[in-house]
Amino acid sequence: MQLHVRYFASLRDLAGRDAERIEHAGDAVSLYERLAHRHGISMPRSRVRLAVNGAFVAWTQTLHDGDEVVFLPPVSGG
Amino acid sequence: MQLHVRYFASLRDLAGRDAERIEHAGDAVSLYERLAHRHGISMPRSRVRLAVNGAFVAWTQTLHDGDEVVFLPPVSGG
Amino acid sequence: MSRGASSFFRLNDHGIDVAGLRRALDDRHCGAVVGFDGIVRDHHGGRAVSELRYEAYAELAEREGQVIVEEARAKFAVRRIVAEHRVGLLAIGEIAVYVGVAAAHRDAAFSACRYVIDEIKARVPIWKHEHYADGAAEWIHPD
Amino acid sequence: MSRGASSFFRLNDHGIDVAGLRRALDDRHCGAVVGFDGIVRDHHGGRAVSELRYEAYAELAEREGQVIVEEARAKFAVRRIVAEHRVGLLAIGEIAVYVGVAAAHRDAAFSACRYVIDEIKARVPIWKHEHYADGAAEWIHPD
Repeated sequence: MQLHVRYFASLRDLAGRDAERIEHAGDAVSLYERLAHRHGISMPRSRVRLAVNGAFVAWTQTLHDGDEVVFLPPVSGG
Repeated sequence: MQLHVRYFASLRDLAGRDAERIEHAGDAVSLYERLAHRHGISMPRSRVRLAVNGAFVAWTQTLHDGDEVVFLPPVSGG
Repeated sequence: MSRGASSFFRLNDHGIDVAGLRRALDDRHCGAVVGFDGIVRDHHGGRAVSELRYEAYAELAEREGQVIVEEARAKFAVRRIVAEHRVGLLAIGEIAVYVGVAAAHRDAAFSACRYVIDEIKARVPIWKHEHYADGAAEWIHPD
Repeated sequence: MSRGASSFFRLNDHGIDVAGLRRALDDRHCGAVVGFDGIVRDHHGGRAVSELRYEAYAELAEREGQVIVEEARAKFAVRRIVAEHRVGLLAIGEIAVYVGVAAAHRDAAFSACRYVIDEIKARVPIWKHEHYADGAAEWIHPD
């Protein structure tokens, strides 16, 4: 399936891009591990929240073709 | 001794005046009882705070000639 | 200007300028400002209120208010506290009291603001004379 | 206007108008307004800060912010809540976030204001990029 991945904050800086399209056959956990390795992202997944199609979801969420996937590092608004 | 007594809020309405000068030989407790009787003030002294010369004081405070004495009903600012 | 000069409690007989008081809290070291506005409501205890009058024992009110502000500055890590309380006749919707606190962090700002308004209500010699829609009026002397 | 329309969380990319937001809280039934301003400080963790940039995952930030506002309205006896958070570049002293709450009584107003700002900081996908006086810059990702 093709996924649309968006990056924010330090993950965007490391990835060197706001977003990318990627072919991926596995789940969100394997997607994070794959992209973290590709972009040199060292943040452990335990510190990252997952959002799919604009909503927070659990890491066990099944991904579907065309999903927008966002890996959210710890927030610092306010 | 001569004392200057000031009234506020419901006590002012009952006394029908902002202030009065009064000759008094006793303490603040007897002064309150005397003036409450004179002006038909029914508020028990336990609900009233005493101020002398612009500062809160205990009812045991000794009064002196020329003191400004204020009987303060429960406050309701804010 | 001394540290104390930037914090105050005072009575106001003409109208509270919240924006002006808020500007007095500006401070490059502060990350948090908490403000409380007490406003004249249109009802109290089930009765329709038409307007209010606040009366103060002014000398003691300002002295006690300043004591409260200094207590809050001693108890909480805050930099500036400004507080004003109206006296005189107020319409529905007018601001009766404003307390603003500037601090490095929000926890102290919230705590100090709450402390100051609670203590003002409990201790400062100001009395509310409520005027009701039915023409009656009453001094409020809480139990 | 529906009851909900008077309460909101939204992002702001140009400057928070606290006076305008405060006017949106006016309500004849409310006796208490508590406001929180979060302000860009000139230091953080011992380092001199020169400016900040806030970045948001906008769609989710506005959705999550609105969820928080509705949670606060369900938990506390408040009538209106308005909240805005800046994105983009901010100078020292600028307002980064404002939360205002109007309620009949101050206890609920304080509690709801505190709840909303605490939850915004914990949950809304907004990130702070701090620029330091020495030229360095860093994304803040709290543990």
